[in-house]
Amino acid sequence: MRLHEYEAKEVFKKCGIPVPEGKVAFSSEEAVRVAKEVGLPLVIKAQVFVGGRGKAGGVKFAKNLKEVEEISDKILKMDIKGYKVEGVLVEKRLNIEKELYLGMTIEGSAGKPAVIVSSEGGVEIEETARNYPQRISSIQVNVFKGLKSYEARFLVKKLGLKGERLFKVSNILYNLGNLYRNYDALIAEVNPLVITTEGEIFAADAVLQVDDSSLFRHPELQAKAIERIPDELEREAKNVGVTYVNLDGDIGLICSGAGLGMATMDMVRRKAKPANFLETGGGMTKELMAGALRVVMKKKNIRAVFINVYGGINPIHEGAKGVVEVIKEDKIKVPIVAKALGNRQEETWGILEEGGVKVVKESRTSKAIEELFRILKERE
Amino acid sequence: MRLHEYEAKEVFKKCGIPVPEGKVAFSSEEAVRVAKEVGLPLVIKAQVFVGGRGKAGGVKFAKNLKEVEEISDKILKMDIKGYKVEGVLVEKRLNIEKELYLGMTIEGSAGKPAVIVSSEGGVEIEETARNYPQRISSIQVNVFKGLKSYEARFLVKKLGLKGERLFKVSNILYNLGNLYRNYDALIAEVNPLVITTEGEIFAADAVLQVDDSSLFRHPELQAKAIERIPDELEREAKNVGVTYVNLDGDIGLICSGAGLGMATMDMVRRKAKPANFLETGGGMTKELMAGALRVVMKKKNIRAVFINVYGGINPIHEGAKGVVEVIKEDKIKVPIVAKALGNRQEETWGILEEGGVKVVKESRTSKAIEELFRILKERE
Amino acid sequence: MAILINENTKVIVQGITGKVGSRQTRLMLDYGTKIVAGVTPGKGGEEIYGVPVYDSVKEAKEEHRIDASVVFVPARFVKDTCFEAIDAGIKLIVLVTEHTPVYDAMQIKAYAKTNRTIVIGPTTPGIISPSEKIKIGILPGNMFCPGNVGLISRSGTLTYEIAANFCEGGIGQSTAVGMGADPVVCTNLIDLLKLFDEDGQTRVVAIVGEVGGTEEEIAAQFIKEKMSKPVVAYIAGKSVPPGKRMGHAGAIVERGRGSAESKMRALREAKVKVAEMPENIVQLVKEALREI
Amino acid sequence: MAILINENTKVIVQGITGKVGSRQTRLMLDYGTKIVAGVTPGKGGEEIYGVPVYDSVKEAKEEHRIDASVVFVPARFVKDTCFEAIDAGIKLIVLVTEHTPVYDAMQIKAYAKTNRTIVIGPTTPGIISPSEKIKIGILPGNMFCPGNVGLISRSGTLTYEIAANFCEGGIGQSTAVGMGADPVVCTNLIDLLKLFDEDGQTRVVAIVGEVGGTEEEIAAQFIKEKMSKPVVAYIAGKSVPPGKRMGHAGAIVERGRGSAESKMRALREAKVKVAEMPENIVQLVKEALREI
Repeated sequence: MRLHEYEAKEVFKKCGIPVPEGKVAFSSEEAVRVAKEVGLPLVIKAQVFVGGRGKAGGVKFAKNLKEVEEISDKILKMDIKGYKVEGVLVEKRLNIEKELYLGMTIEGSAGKPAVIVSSEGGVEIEETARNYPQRISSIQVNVFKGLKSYEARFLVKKLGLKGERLFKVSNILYNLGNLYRNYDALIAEVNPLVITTEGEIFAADAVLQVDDSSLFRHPELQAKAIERIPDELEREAKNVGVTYVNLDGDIGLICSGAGLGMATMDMVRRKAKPANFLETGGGMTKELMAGALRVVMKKKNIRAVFINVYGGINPIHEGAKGVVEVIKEDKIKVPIVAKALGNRQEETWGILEEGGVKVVKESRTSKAIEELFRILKERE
Repeated sequence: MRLHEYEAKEVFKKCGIPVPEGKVAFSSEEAVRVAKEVGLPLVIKAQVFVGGRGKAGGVKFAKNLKEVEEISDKILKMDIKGYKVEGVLVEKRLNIEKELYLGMTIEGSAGKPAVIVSSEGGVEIEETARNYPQRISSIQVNVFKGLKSYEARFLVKKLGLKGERLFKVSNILYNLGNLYRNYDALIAEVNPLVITTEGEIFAADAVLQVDDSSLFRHPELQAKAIERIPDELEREAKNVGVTYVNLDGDIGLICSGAGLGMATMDMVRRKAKPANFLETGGGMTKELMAGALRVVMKKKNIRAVFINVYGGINPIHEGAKGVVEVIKEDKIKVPIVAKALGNRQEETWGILEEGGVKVVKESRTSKAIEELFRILKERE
Repeated sequence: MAILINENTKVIVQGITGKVGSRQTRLMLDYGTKIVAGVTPGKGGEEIYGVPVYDSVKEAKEEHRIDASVVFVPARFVKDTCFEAIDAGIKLIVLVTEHTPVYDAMQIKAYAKTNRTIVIGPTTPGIISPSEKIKIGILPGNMFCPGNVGLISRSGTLTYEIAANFCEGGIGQSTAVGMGADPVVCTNLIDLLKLFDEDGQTRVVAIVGEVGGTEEEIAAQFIKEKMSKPVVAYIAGKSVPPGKRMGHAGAIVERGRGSAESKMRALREAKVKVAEMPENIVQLVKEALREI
Repeated sequence: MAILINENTKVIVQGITGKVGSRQTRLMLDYGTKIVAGVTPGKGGEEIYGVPVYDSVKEAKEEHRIDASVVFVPARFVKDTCFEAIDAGIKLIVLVTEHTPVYDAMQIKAYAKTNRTIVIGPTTPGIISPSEKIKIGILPGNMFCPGNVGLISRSGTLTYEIAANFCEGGIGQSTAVGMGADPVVCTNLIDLLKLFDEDGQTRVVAIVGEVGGTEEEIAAQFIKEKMSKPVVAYIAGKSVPPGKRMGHAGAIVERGRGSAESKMRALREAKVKVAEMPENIVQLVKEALREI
């Protein structure tokens, strides 16, 4: 679960990481009110769940209240890469002397949190890693003892900071380490950390992505998690209990298992575009499969649906009942091809065939996909 | 810092330890309001910072609203062992089937938290330890990994619990372990943990003592810490910056160092009763010593004051200035005897003697105390 | 011989009385797995398909020799469940539970390492060795057959499909292991490659990878420098758009890492033949076996 | 020889630029302590009384041999400061800071044990060995004198008084150690007794205990069973009422434990002579020395 910048900054502030004075606004009038409170000049930043908002015109400076109103009105009406802007963060503009990068992420292979710092603030860390790897320093953190303050200082010193600044910035990094652990973060990032010409230090931007699996430990976030999904179909699928990713094609997919789902997607992609990725998880029921098919069919242009499921942990005969029920009730006309193997496969085949599904009794997914395209061609 | 039962129960509840329905009340009218909300029958419990409230009549059952009013009125006016009752906790009365004890404390010598459980609920654990040591089980906890849930189950199983109860009670104990760590507790105790005849489980009493040194991590408690000290002089001393313990004698004591202070107290005790224990700590200033002497002199019956300080980390010559200032300004007439050794002792002696303090230039405290009693005798 | 397990491996089921735990216990028993005990706190004294249930691993251990544990408890209990098994001295843990918090997985991984315990997962379908008639986890037994290919997969059902393809092509498995599909898994690809490289029964190793993380890239380096047996691979997720999480918590191409292309490139540089479609891996294994 | 320290011990001061840190550095230097460096984050490059200041222990260690550290940082930084020293491989830490959270002290104690580091304190006045001309901590040098009594104390100023009484009575100290007065101290009484029992210079050990905890009771058992040298003791706090905390966080008689009577009884049962007043301990040591 990714938090909005303004939400992340609330958390950062609570955890001892200074952020610029400012507030979120959801209308241009509200933005002007905030501006009066905070004082000019200001920066107005789109709150949107996609990167590259700066280049897309989602971050602007405002020198007077008129500009605040105009700019926030404009940004609030924007769509950035297909994502709706959900608010604007109206913040005191900083006089930048120096920009740094502080971040924490998971070093998956080592299975430890990693702290990364760089003297290149304001650009993506991946870009710095490509262009100036020597400007990056990083260490791994002990999962029981957490980031130690001297480790934070060790890293910050490598950024060339001395004296008071060394002390303050390492303190911020240390607090980021505690925040990372206490909030079950996957990514926590301050980019840039700004040192102003007045010598003050602020997290000018804040990224906080919380582990979805940990939300039971964070009830205040859990409540927001579903409404937070920007895509309507993805949100609906979440309620059904399946994982759905909206893609730009027209072949609907329903698979049990993410690996199988991706492999299926890859194979379909050789001849056509998948409309979605959909993974049922291990809790298949009649209702779940019915819901899954309905979500897939919500897209207008679906030409066919391919179902690829295994009866290992899942009762696929139950799932089959859900599929045929939806075909009947919703009067689905597009061809549905299924490959269903494992426990009770014969029973499953019977149900599906009776309901009008073309069943491919074969263990190779590629063969089933060939059959799907053969049928589609026939229909043309 | 010890929390009131009702405060501790709020914490326990938040941490997943069920407590009986109820609320604190500070007047009998409020108690009646709570009673109407919670429903009869009820138990009414004095909120007071001293043990043995039950025997002193501070815990009573109420069957109807009239009893609620009368009993809470009576309890609210009580003094228990010299401590004012600060409120009453009005709680649903439980139908007790079984009482257990769950507690955590510090095993100082091992330097680890210890979990203690006993099948004897409702009596002090020290008493059980004396009378039925075999009914107590305990383990020490890893300070980095905390109490593990299987360790909690291991202990609870020793209480003879099975099935659902084993599961529920060990869950409560596990939550107590987390609470203990998250709140920097020194003692966290559920005594008794009640299993009702209906099969429900509640922490019928709750003790939570938080490490004073950790309060910077618990700002919500820190705010309450000073007002929490029941003795007025002790509270005042805390504001001065010294540790003061009110005793029942008439010889005032001011010592630098707790060990020295206790030894001094022990030696005075052979002939007279100390009025207090007072320890300056390591941050002596003129103001601090002035404040310390004023706190000591606040008791009406003070016959003499003995000052016993060392100039190691403390600037005793500065302290001396504070002492003579107070003698002059407050026109103190009782004899003051001082033993002051260490850095700048001669300077200190000069200041004290000039101000009318009898200085004993001797390294044995006992000799200085003899001198004090000689002077007192002379005066009689 | 298989890796990690063999016909004498004695297994306990942690979370045996749950819906999944009890059903999978039945399937494991049917396959031949020697399940000696189950653990569910509060259910000590019950029996599940003839398997005695205990309140704690310690109590089970007093009555039985235990070599391995399989974990089916809900995600929030996973950490403590694994710690219990580790503290009781169990040296192999198969952690099937999905949605374990990543921080908990990291702590399990660290604690297991300190105690020289192997934890497979989280989110693993398990381990199976057809020739030893043992499976630990949820892998469906009828899709696997005995042989000399070591199969390592980050997926569940895709593993079944590939195993079935293998069997149809006359290729059996020495052991098949699901690594789990989370951002942090307790046993890395490279650890399993080492085990297969030392295993007498295994002649070729097949890797079924997917987008996300850097396991395959790190393994490629190892294969190039240290591995003596031939390795073939398939990587799922070539068509995954960046930033989209594909069902598996670990299956996400983000921050410039973990794309299928990067993995395939690294493996090919290590002279690993990489299949374009899952079924093609069967052909690659056949070729590798011929070339030995 | 002294215990723990000797004339060649090289010391760093963590928190050297603070008010107490710098003042005590001056006093230690004057006494003869070989302070090679100080550490204060952000003050690297400065000098305090000629002692170079570094931002980290690691940097100090690159330039100097370091045997011991003395810690004067504020309580909230104590845990990380000690971890830094431990991770840098320093084997003796004298932790002077008062009001360290007890949970932090427990973690320091555990971490020190894992890394075979000796931490004295928290809330210790320090260690002094007059014959070796070294003191680490805040003990005032002029109150101690060289000799063959090992002095272990839970107090600060009371130690000075007793040491001064010793010196006036012609009895010097091999080493004097303040254990610290918190509920959890990182080095126990028994650990120090063992060191003194093995020390060539020490002939008698004097314990200055106080109410609270069970250190003296546990030590009594050790003295009875294992200790070869004579031990004498004084216990402060006979007149402390139960439930009242006397300045030291650990000095509290509660829940039926830690009374002066219980300690004195345990020690006397172990044939330890216990003084009624601090100054009497001098006489007890003299008797013990005569009896050897």
